[in-house]
Amino acid sequence: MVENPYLPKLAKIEAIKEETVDTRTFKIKILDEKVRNSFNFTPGQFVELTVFGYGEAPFSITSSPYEHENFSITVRRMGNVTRGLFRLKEGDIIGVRGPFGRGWPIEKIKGNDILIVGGGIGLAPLKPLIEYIILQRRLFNNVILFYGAKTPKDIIYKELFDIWKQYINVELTVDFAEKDWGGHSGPVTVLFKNFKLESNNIYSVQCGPPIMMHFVTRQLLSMRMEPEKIYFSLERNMKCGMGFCGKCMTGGRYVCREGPVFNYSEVKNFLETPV
Amino acid sequence: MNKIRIGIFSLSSCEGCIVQILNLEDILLNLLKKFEIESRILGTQNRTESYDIAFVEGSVMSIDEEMELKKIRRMSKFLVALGECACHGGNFLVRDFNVGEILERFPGSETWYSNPIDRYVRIEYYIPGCPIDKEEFFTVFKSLLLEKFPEQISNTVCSECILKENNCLIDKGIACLGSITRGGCKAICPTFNRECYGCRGLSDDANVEGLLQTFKEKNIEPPTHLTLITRREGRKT
Amino acid sequence: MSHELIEVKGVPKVEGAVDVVVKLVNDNFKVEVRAREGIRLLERLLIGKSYKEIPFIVSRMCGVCPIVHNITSVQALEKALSIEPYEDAKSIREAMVIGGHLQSHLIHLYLFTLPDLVGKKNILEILEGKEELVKTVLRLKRVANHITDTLGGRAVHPITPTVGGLTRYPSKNILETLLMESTLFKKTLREVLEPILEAEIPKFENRTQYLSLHDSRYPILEGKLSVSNEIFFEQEEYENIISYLNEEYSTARHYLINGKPYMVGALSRLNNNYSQLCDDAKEYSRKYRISFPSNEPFVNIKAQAIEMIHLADKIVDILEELTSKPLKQENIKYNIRPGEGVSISEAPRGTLIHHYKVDESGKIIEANIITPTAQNYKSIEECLQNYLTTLIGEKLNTISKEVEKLVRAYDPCVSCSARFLREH
Amino acid sequence: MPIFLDRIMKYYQLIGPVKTEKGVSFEYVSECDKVDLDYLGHTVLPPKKFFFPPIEEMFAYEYDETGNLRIYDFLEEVSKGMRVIVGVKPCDISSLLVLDKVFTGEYNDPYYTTRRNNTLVVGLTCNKPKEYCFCTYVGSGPSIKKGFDLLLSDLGDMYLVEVGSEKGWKLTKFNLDIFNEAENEDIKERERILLEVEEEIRKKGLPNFATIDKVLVERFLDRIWDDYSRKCLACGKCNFTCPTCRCFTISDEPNPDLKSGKRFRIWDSCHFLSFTKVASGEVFRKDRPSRFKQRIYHKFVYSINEIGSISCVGCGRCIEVCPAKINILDVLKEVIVGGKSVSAKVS
Ligand SMILES: Cc1cc2nc3c(=O)[nH]c(=O)nc-3n(C[C@H](O)[C@H](O)[C@H](O)COP(=O)(O)OP(=O)(O)OC[C@H]3O[C@@H](n4cnc5c(N)ncnc54)[C@H](O)[C@@H]3O)c2cc1C
Ligand code: SF4
Ligand code: SF4
Ligand code: SF4
Repeated sequence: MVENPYLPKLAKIEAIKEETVDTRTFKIKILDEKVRNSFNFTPGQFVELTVFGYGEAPFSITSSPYEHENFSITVRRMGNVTRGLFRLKEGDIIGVRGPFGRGWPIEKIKGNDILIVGGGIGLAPLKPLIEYIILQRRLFNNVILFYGAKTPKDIIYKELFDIWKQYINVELTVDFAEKDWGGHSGPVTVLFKNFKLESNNIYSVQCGPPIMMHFVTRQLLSMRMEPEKIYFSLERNMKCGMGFCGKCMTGGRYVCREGPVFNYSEVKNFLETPV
Repeated sequence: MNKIRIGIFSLSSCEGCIVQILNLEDILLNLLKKFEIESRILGTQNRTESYDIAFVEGSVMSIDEEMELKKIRRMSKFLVALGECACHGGNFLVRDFNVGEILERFPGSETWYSNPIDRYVRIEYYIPGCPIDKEEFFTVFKSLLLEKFPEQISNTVCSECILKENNCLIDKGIACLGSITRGGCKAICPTFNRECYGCRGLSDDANVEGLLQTFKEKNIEPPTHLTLITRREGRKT
Repeated sequence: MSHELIEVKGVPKVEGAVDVVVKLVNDNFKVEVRAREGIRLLERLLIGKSYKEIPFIVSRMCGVCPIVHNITSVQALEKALSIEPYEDAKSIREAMVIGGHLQSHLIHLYLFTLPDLVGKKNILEILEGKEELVKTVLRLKRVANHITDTLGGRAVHPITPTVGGLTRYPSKNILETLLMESTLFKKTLREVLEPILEAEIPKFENRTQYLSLHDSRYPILEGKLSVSNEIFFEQEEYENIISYLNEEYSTARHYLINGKPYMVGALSRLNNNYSQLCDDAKEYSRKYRISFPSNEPFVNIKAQAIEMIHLADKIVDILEELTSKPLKQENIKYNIRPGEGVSISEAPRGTLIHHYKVDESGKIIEANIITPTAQNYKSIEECLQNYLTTLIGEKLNTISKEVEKLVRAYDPCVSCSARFLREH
Repeated sequence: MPIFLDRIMKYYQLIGPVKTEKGVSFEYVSECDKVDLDYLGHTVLPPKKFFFPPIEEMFAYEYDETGNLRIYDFLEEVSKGMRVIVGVKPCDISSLLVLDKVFTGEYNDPYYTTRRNNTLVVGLTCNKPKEYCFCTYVGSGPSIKKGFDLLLSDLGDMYLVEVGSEKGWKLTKFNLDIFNEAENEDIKERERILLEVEEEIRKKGLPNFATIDKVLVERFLDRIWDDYSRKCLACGKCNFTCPTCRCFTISDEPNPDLKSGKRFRIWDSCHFLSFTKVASGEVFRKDRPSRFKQRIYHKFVYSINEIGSISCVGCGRCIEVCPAKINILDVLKEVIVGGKSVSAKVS
């Protein structure tokens, strides 16, 4: 019988870490050793995660591509699947399909300056890229991370920023600052105030709410960044992850299979405006 | 593990929706055994202080019922509106009266209103239909046990009608409302050659103007209750 | 001087919300049966509506017996338009109604009443030890529902009955399947009747008047009216015989004949039509020594069981007849014209009256619906008053239980009855 | 023909057009004389429902006592038994060829492909078009060159049978006693009938679809779309009746024991508001024109990139079933005629 790509591979929740009130990181281990060993991904790719009885939803892989035994996802509680996932404990069984999609264009961006822009949970698919860059630091030039969250409490991966800061530039901002917040406040675009394009050899990668990506892209274009160097990861409703169900189709392209990472020159000719 | 506690309550209604639950003959016994189900009709009420899931059928037509409903809400983790009476204050057919006129003609009558239950309390889920579809009820029921809320059905009756390979009644000059009505009933009325009269309420993006236009082009007189449905759901036309 | 003795709030295991209050007024019991369901203004709603919408609306009066409401209104409207559908359509409707009666009786007898009869609180307690019985009852109920489902489109609030005939006729295949199922029903029914027919019921007589249809066949959808087989009158004359009365304490209207309470329901039907029963039904009533006419209100329960035997027989006959020849799948053509029509039928809980006046455009200008339970209220009250005198000396708790039982024996359907607006 | 069908039924499950109370629809048949090969035009639902059913169980899961989870794949059921579907018109065969391309490629959809592999297609050329047929314009009828195992043509007193595959050949080889070698005249007769049908369809005078994608791209922001979507009831019938539409949604249903359950896939429609809704509540095609356009652009523009051709097979079903009687041909004509860059070539 043919291999059925719709069947989730069983996996175990190895560890759960609380990031914020409504966001947790789940460390996942695929049970079957053969499957586990063949599970390779590019940063920016995602898995379809099944919580049995609740359904299936796409989540970006957030662990470093160098981690082999396990992989991780960071999940914000939204609806059924995520609520079901939050009810699970370490050791419980879930299902995994994937990895799916096209990740960040690592080969292309090597040797260049890189501007990484993340918003909210959108940092999740960027984390493996950042970790790759840090591990291969000499392959990249200047690297800047702009990250925005709603409030200081909503910042994910808090403990990692200090480590990251040793290797790359990191700037944080929050929409709604609280008293003891010393940093920037306002949408991510405020971080662009002190930012100048110094060369043409710069790529930008971003992931966040559609509205953030819209304004950041406008900003970058106005700074004359080349459209094919502006990358982002799109979020769409997706069920199968393989370009069959038709739900994620945007401008004739399947976000799940051909994306979720696109560059601006690809999408600017889409009939539907994707960001 | 404690048994999951289910309450089934009835306010002003025809009790058709509860009868639909009793009509789940094949699984009723299993449900009764597996869960602690309380309902007046089964004679099993007043044993618990709290419910994991409460289903409320019927609309609110008196202060007593309002108080009862609020009490049920306080005792329940999830509250589900069962049927059109509870979801929308009654099948529009049963609710069409001009309040002003009635008050004028019968001064002093205090019990003329018939309100959906979400006017008084928060509702976790709606099961529309007059009566409810028993299979839909069962699906929702199963999901709620997992604290999962199935997506509210957003397709139209038409899309279920075509799956039955029916011939469209509009082509025969009959004023069917399937195209603007929320599906989930498996298009049972058109399947039995009767126009859908919109008992499940308007669909997500119901194009009422468009349907009226179609009726006009085909010389079909729109049913009088169409305005009642749209008025009930606070839409124009 | 009056003071409240007992109040049963929300009698369990009946259809709809009803309270019973027993007061002591000058040393006499006074019983009030108070419907608590919201007034649903049904007749008022019908005015100005097209005749086509009426059957949909009236079936929403009651979720337990929607079919008979629906079809009675269709018949009344047909009379108003002076038409009569073809025999086959009428037979199919009758089969539907019988399916409805059977499921209603099954619910009443086994879900509501059986616990009383065997001293249990509810069906759950019966399950322990009698699971097979309950399973069989549910199987029977499924067949009864399947009959209405397939013929009517849906067991609750049927779809197909329409003025002039039916919107969709069943295929021969379907009728044959139903015939098979109902033959099985007829056989299986025998297995579950014993606990009801054998059960001990309180010995209590209450002489009253019994109203039902009366016909050469056992009446369901047609016939004259009979009061205890003494007074006979035509359907159209009902307003001259039956008078109404509003009570402050109830949302339902109350009715009288000759100024006195009367009873409707299975007991009345059997009292007035015993000889028209099928042989099997008669044999069962002989075997279990239940004789008619009877003046014992609790016998209503047994009457329903006996009636089920007859109805199960009848439905097999109808389906045999329908499958024995090609089916006429056609509706009567008609023109809309002004008119007035009364149709009276036997609903599971008793005599049901629908009366409409239609104008030249087919709009309703007058409507009157009298439901069985509304007619029974006064009888229930009178009966309770008498019953209570036999219970003097018992504990209050026991008395309330007995009150509940008697109310349930009448098989009241409160949501049907509570639909009039207080017109002061 | 009945003899042939009868023999097929000995070894295969037979699917064919059957007259029902409401018209003709493809159904499993148990008595071969129920098969109606004279049906006009097309059935309400296309044969895709036998390859991609409206609701399909994908797998079941169950926790055993020890807490281990087992998955039962319903694909195992699907792969059992061989079927023959008879009486498939060329437009519907073409649609299967479209779906073949959609459901294979980088990934394969096993539910669809298994059913395809298990099912022999016995086609039937079209002798008379129905009111809304326009296959000739999109090159999918009234006859077809591939995609069938056998292809029948009704010549009045007999059927001409064309063999299209090894499997089809086997089907005839074992039944040679009821076949005769076709004569040249028979073949000519078939050509004559087909030409007649083609001519009749050509009478519709539709524009050329060859460059329709370019025109559509240019007119994405046209007022036409607003006008039509005011009429469109967004009911989704066109999607469900279209032989090439295949969007679906997936949903899980637990059993009341909470230890087991099933996953289903269910047809979905790009006309529904919920189609593009994500958890944050955002809906990517909120306005009706954008949804109205999605179906048309997917069929006539995006599809070219996706599978190398448009994915409309000209059966006319969507026109016939639309309660608002929106005619996709009118829409396309209006786009072309109204277009500035392409001269309106109405042949
Ligand atoms: C490529 C991709 C990567 C993602 N990565 C992450 C991540 O790393 N962390 C995270 O928290 N969230 C991520 N999301 C969003 C996440 O998929 C949704 O939050 C999730 O689907 C919500 O599911 P639910 O069942 O809890 O919500 P519900 O609202 O109950 O969703 C119901 C169904 O709709 C579908 N659906 C709803 N929203 C979305 C959505 N936004 N995207 C796709 N399908 C949806 C799902 O299939 C789901 O079964 C990602 C989405 C995409 C497309
Ligand atoms: S929604 Fe309809 S069936 Fe349900 S209780 Fe109300 S009137 Fe009866
Ligand atoms: S009959 Fe009614 S529900 Fe069915 S397709 Fe036509 S309009 Fe829609
Ligand atoms: S077809 Fe229409 S009226 Fe009939 S049950 Fe469905 S929504 Fe209600």
